[in-house]
Amino acid sequence: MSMPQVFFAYLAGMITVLSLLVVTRKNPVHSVLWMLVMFLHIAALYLSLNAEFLAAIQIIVYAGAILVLFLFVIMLLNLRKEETEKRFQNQWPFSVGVGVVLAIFSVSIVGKITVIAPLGQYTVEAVRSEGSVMTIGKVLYTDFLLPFEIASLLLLVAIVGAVVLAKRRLE
Amino acid sequence: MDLIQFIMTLIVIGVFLLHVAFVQYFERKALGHMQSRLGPMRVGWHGLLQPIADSVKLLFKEDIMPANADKPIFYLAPIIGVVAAITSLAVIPIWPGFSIANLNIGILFILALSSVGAYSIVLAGWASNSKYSFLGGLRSSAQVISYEIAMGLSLVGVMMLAGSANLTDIVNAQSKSWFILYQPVACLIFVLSALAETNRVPFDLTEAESELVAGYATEYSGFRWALFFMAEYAGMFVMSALGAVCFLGGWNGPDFGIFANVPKIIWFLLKVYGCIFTYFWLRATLPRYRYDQLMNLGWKIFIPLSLANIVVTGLVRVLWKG
Amino acid sequence: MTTSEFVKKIFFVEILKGLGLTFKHMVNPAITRQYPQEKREPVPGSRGLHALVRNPETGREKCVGCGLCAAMCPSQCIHIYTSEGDDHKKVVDRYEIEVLRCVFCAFCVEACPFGAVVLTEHFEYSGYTREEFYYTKERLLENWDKFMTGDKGKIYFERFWRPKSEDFGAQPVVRAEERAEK
Amino acid sequence: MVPLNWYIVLSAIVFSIGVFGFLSRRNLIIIFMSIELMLNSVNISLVAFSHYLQSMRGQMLVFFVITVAAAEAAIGLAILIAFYRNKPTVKVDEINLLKG
Repeated sequence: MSMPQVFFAYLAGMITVLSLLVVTRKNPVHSVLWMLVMFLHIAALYLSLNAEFLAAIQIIVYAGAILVLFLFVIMLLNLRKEETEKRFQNQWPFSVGVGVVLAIFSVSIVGKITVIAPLGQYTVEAVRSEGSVMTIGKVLYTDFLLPFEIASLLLLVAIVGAVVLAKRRLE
Repeated sequence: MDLIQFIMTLIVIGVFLLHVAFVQYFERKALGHMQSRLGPMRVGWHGLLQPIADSVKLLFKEDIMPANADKPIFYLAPIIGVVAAITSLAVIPIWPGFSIANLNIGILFILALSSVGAYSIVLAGWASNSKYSFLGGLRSSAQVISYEIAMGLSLVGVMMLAGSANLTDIVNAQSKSWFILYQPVACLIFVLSALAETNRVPFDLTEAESELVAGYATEYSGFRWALFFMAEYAGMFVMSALGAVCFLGGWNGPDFGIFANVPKIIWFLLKVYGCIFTYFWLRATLPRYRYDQLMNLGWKIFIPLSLANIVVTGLVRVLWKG
Repeated sequence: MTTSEFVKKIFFVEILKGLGLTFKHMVNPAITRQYPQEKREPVPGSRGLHALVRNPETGREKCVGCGLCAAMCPSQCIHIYTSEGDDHKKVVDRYEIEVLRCVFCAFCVEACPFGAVVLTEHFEYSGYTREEFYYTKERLLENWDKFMTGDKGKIYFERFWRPKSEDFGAQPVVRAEERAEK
Repeated sequence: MVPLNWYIVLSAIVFSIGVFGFLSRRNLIIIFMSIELMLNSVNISLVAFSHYLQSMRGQMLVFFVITVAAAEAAIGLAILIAFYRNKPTVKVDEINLLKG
C-alpha cells in the first residue's frame, strides 16, 4: 500500500468506528464527543481530497456551531436520568438488519462501478495555483449564484423559525 | 516534513509556552500597577521567576476528582483547550518567510480551532457534575457561538482587502499601511469578540468569580487547572497575534533610519504584547457585562455592524478599483 | 438621546476616560510596602500583643487578681485563677490570655485599677500551633520585659492610659495631635 | 493513489450506520445526529467525486448540504425544545401525543 492508501485506510477505519460509537453510546454527550472526533477525521479526509476550504468549513460549521448546538440542547434539557434507561427501541434487531443489508447492497454495487465522466478544468494544480478559497468563491458567485441566494434565504427562514419555535409564550 | 522544520516547530512551541507563562506574570504586574500595587515581587528580581514557582506548585498539588464526575471527559477537557490553543499558533506568521504551516486558509484555521477550543470549557463544565461548572459551561457555549460569528465576519473585511485568507499574504498586503486604518470598525469588533472568545473581562461570564466561584474550572485543581490556565493565556496570545497580523501589520515596522535594522520579530512581539496589554488594561477598567447585555451586544450590534462593514468594504473596493 | 450623548456612546467616551484613569494609576508610583524588608513603625500606643506589668520593686506582677479585666473582656479571653496566700492575701496563680480570641479593644487596660495589664506595640507574632498563642502569666511578664524595656512602660501609661493607680497629673497633649506630629 | 470506489464504499458504510442509528435509537437528539451522520457520508462521496472528476460542482453541493444541515439542526433542536416544554421527554416512543 502506498502512503495515501495507508492514510485513507486509517481515516476510513476511524470514521467507521467513530460513527458506530456515535450511534451506540448511551450518554448523548459522549456521542457528541465521538462525533466531534469523527468530524475532525472527515476534515482530514477532505484535506487529502484537496478541499481545504471545505475542511475548514466542516470544522467551523459542523464542529463549531451545529455540534455545540447539540451539546447546548443536551445540557439544557439535562438528560442525566435518561442514561439509565434502555437506549434502543424494541425493533432494534430489525434496524440492524436494515443497516447491514443496506451496507452490503450499496457496497456491492458502488464497489464495482467505474465512473466515466468528462474531466473538468479544476485539476489539483489549477486549484493549488489559485487557492482553494478563491476557486470556490469564483464558482460560487458565477455558476452557483442562484443556489447561493436560495441558501441564504433558507438560513434566514431557519433563523426566524428557530426564534419563533424556541421563544417562550408570553401569555 | 523535514527534520529542520520539526525542530523549528518544537522550538517555537517551547518559546511560545514560555511566553504564555510570562504573559501571566505580565498580567499580574500590569494589573497590580493599575491598582497602585506592585504585583509579584518576591520570587526572583521583581518576581520574574513567579511563573516558574507557580507552575512547580501547581504540578505538585493534589489532583482532586469530584464524585460522580464523568472521568474520561473530565480528563480530556483541559487537554482539548491547550491543544487547540497551541495548534492555532501553526499558521501565525512570526517573521518574514516563517510560519510553521503557511496555509491558504490561515484565518479559517484559527477560527476552526477556536471553536474546537470552546469544547474544552463546555465539556469541563458538564463533566464536573457541579452546578457552578455547569452554568459556566452553558454560558460559554452560547457566548462562543454568538461571538464567533461576529469575529469571523469582522475578519472578512481584512480578507477582502488583502484578497487572501493566507496570513502571510495579509501581512504582506500591509507593508505600506496597516489595515486598522481602513477597517477601524472591524478592528473594534474583532477586539471585543476576541475578549468574548477568550472569556476575558468584561465578558468573563464563564468564570465570573462573584457569581460562579470559578465557573467551569470550579472542580479542577492542580495540574489540570494549570492546563486550563495555560489554555486561556495561550488563547489570549493567539488572539493577540491574530489581531496584530490582521490589523496592525504583523512584522512590518518603520523601515527608515535605525528602525530598519531592528529584527522583524521584535515588531511582531511588540504588537502582540501591545494587544495583550490592552486585554489587561480593559480588565483593570471595565466591570463585567450582564448576560443579556452580552447577548444583545453580540447579536443586535456586532453582527449587523460587521455585516454592514463587509458591504461597505466591498462597495468601496469595487468602486475604487473599478 | 441627544446628539452629544449619541456621539459619546459610539466613540466610547466614558470608557476611554476610565481607561485613562487606570493608565494614570499605572504610571503613578505604587503605595505597596515590602513588609518584611520595610517595616512600618507602629503608632505609639497602638494595641498589639499583651503583657503583664512587672512591678520593679518586687519583681513580680502588679496584678492582684481582682478579675475586672476578665469581667470587662468582650471576647472573654482572659482567665484568672487565684488562691489564698499565707498572709490571707490573694495570690494570682494563673493569669492566661488566649490571644487568638482577643479583639484588641484594650478594655482590660482601661478596666485595670492598678495598671497591671497592657497592650504592647509589638504586632509581629506568628506560630504554627494554637498553644503558642495561649499566653501564661510567665510569658506575659516576659513580654513586658521584652517590649516595654526601660522607660517605655512609664511613657505608655502617662501618655495613653493613665490608670488611676498612680497620679499622672494633668492630661497632656491630645492623642490625635501627638499622632499628627509623628 | 486511492481509488475513487474506496471513498464511495466508505460513504455507503457510514450512511448505513446513520440509517441504523436513525431507526434504532430512542433518544431524539441521537436521531438528529444520525441524520447529520448520513449527510456527512454523502459529503464524503461528493468531495471525492469532485476531486476525481476535477470539477467544483461536488464541493459546491457539499457547501449547500452543510448549509441545509445547519438550518435543519437549528430548526430541529428548536422543535425539540418547544416540545420538551409540553412533555419532558426526548424519547421517540414516548412522543405519541396523537395516540391520546
